[in-house]
Amino acid sequence: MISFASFPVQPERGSEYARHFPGDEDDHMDLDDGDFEAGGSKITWPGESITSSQAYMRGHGTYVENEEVVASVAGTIERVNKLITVRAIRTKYNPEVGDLVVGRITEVQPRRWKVDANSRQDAVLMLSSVNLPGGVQRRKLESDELQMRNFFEEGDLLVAEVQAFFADGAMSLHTRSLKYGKLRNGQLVTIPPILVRRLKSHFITLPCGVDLILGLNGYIWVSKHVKESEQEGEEGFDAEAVYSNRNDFIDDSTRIAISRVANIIQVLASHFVPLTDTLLLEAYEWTVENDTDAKGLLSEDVGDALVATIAARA
Amino acid sequence: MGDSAKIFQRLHPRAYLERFVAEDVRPDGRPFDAWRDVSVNVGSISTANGSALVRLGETTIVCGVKIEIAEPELDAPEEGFLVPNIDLPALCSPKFKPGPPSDEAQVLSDRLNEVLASTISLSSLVIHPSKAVWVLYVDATCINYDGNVFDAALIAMMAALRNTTLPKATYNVETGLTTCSRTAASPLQILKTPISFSFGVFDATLLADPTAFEEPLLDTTVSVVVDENNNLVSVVQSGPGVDSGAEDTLSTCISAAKSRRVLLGGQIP
Amino acid sequence: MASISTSKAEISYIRTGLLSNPPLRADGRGLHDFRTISLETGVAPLANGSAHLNIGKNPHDGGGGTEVLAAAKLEVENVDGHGDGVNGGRIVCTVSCSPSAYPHLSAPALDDLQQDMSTLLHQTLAHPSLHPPNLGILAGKKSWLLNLDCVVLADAGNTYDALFMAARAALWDCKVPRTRAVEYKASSAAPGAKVLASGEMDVDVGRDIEAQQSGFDTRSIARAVDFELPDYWDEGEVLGGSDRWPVCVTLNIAAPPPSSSSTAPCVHYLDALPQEEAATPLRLLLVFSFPPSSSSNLQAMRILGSGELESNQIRDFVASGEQYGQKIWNALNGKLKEEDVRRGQKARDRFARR
Amino acid sequence: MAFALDRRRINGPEDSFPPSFDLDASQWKLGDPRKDRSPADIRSIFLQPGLISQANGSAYIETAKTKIACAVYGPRQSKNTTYSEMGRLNVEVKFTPFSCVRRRAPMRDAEDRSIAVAIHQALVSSVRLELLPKSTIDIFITIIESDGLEGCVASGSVAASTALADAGIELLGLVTSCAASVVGKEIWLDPTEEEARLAKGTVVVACMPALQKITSIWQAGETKVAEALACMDACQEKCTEIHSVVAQALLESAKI
Repeated sequence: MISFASFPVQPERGSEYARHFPGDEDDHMDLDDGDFEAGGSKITWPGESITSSQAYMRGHGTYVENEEVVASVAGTIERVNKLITVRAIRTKYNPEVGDLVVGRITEVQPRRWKVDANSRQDAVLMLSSVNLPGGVQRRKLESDELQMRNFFEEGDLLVAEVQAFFADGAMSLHTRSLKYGKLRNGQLVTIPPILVRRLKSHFITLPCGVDLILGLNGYIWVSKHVKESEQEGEEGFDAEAVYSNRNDFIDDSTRIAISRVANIIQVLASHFVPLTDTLLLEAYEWTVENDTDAKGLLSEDVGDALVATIAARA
Repeated sequence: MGDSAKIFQRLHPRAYLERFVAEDVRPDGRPFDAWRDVSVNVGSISTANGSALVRLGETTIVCGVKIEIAEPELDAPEEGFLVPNIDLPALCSPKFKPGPPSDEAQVLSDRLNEVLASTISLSSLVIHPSKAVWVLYVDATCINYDGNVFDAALIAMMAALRNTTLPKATYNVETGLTTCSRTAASPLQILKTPISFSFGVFDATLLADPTAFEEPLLDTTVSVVVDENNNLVSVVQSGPGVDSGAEDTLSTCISAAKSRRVLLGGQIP
Repeated sequence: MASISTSKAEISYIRTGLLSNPPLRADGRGLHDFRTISLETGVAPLANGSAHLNIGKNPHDGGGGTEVLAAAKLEVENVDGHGDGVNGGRIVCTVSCSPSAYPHLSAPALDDLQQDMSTLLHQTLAHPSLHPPNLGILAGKKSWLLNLDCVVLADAGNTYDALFMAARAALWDCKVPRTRAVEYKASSAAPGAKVLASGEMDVDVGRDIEAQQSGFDTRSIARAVDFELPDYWDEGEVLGGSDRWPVCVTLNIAAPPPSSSSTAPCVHYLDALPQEEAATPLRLLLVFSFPPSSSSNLQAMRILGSGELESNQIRDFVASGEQYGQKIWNALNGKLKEEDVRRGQKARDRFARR
Repeated sequence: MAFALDRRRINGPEDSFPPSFDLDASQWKLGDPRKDRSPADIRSIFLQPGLISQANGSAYIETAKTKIACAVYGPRQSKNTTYSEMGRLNVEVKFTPFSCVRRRAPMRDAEDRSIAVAIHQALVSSVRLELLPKSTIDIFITIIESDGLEGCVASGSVAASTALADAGIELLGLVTSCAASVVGKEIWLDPTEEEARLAKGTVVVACMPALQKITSIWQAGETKVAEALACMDACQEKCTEIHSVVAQALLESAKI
């Protein structure tokens, strides 16, 4: 019922903890071409000058200081022929148009909702960019503005697509397709956004009857699988289903599968393994083979074993 | 009062009062110069060294006196302290918010402090010169705010002070501590018992003892403080007087106050 | 604790999971399972006793979980005159929540939250029934003031259990410096004061005694009593009453929706995640201490959150709460003894290596 | 008691101390029977709803040495808070400086809040807040004279519930509250401050007798589990009696 562990033992301060300084190397590393292609990605820290700015062009995560390209984030250096960028390890989500994101409503304002999408600013969802009950083409009415909370209210989770950016850099979202809208029948897992790669489709269905929505902003919705036919078709669109807060009946096996998948994602994320649909499939099969239940995944050794096998196969 | 009358009172208070004044009567049925009745009972709070509950019509004030010991100021080694304060909590009226004292409470505290300064001789509060003196914390709390809080608070504070007893205290030179005896106690020496009478002027008519509804509509307020020998302690008038020619407003107020003081004298225990 | 924002769909998902048969929780744990708890004592060398505790830390990257630091610091207080010391010493508990643990709370709300936690901790641990015997120094003169300060660094649910366990660990680890009474016998002629107890040493008379008399009148210093620490290096004796510092069990109660048949029993579960706390606001806090000699004592009980219970439901919850409390007590004591051995070992290594 | 110079009040000397008296002879010894009351007796309650004219609802309660006035304002627009589907119940407690044996600084302190939280817990589930979105009900409680924290919490809850009913706010049921402390082997109901200090542990129970539901238990001190449950039952039973006193008081005030 209850178990105690001890904190990982910090390396004993004292003699053997000699901090290895790079000695008196010249102030910026001489990057020849070989360094990048060797696959061993270089890690840098803010303030370390990477190369002279004549030869290379400056990308994200760097700045130019007296003709030198200097890193401004701690992360891995990536070079695309003449462009140098530093990709940070842990950072807020940098949105791009067309990205699929999962967000939570924080505020209801006149004719729009503010959505927390794990980004620098709250995203904005305009009333005009939301499917209204009574068919997709219906024009926005006065009464819609008055009953905005019937559609989305504070705390609701939704999946949407980045439609455009405002002048101040805030995202403008839209849920103008039947795939998008309010989320139900499941639970949310949050992982660092850098681990979610751009995939063909961010809607994944696992064989065990679990649907996954990989938000590029690191919010992942794990829910019960909804069969294609049941999905609200074009003509079958009714507001009652799309904006209802009631979950459908979820049988126990699906619920167990959902918590198992959620724990898998948690374990993979804590090992900094980027998520792809194939990877998730393999991980799920591994847990089925070794019949580890969701709780087992929380323990350290089972988690490490899972990651080891996945890394070996990838 | 029917609902429509209440709505009319809320929407047009000034017109509402004018209608009444035209009929020589006030919304609560009193004639212009009538006072709400006063009830005072003392000593009801066991944790205070002296206490009083005063009801002036609906306005209810509870006042308690707590005594403590402190070192006197360097420049006044032979004088104790008298610290009056009034608190208008959010409980007594919707116009007050919880938190530090509102402006009205601060003004009332200052006015009360001025009047009370002359009522007790601070030198009678000495236990041991320049070492230990009594501190009288006179705290009044308004339970129900229905206008004319200054009059009610002054009565409450005076009644509480008259009800206060000081235990016999001896100052021990070595230890620097004062111990008080549980049995022997003596009442406070009160020099005088001032009572305040407030009036308000509304559309050139003089109203005595204004209620919470009438107060915001008054053009001028007059407060006359009279002691038991019918001497004036303080007179405050803010706003223009009524030039009705016959007699100046202030003098009418003073004579009304003096006659009322005689009637009221016996009521304070 | 303070509910994070959750959607109605998530709340109903969690509630149906809890109320279904067999009950299912979001992370697969059983109703009465705790997340792994990491505990370490003696983390703050400047404090007389300290502990660092985390519930539900992710074993791989070490992140997440409810993180609490507790430290006990002793100070000297004057009992005589106007000092607020009390004969036999006193304890003051305060909890402070770091804003990083509650980013969604405004400053006043954060103050209220940490004041509520401090009140519960103080009213329970500073109660006379738990007062340790060795917090007095000199009767009527000096006494110890034990400040137990806890900091909530991160809140992933179940904060009260974490606070009480960390507090118990810090008090278990607390050492009270040994003191020895010292008497001054000032001979009427000699101007300075001579120390009887520890040889010829011109000792500066305590500041507060001097303040009372003028500097010249030395005749009146007949008998001034003070104390000194005989040995600076020895950390002192263990704080008494270490077998009585209580542990807390938080029973989160998921009541079936009123519409359904009221016969469905209320489900109680332990060690709730923030989302679970938001889904089931009603909680019963039970604080038990299990002295070796007698049966268990109930040191505090609170109902938190909006909701009501019937007396027989409370009776069952208290009974099962007592059993969970016993398990937590035994597990925690085991870990504390382990920590003593480990730190004893580390101390010996440090001496051995030099 | 040193306090910062508050220019909004008349300030006395920098720090002043309460008088210390010579020793009090009469000490109650453990095992003696309870003074002037049998263990299961509670002090007689004087309850007067509707004494504050401008409040929506108010009540004044007096049990021997505990005197508490309570006013309810609202439901009214809740300012500067985010949208909330459920109404908010805001309880504020204030001690008058002369209410305790040792003078209390008029500044807000921790004890005010701990009593406010206890009373809020007792009442929050009895008020139908779901009918009042975006609005707040303010309950202001002024403790004129206090005879022990337990008494203040118990009487404060009863006064607040009566004031809510007096204000015509929809309630699931009236909340009444009673305290009990374990002294030696006996359970004394409605303890005074002195009796509570002698007790090993005290329990304050708030419940809705009409629905036989307990809304709050506030237990402090060291008691055996059986003792605590016995206190709970005794308190719940007494709450039913208090409930009839409250109902009677409300009916009378409605007649006038």
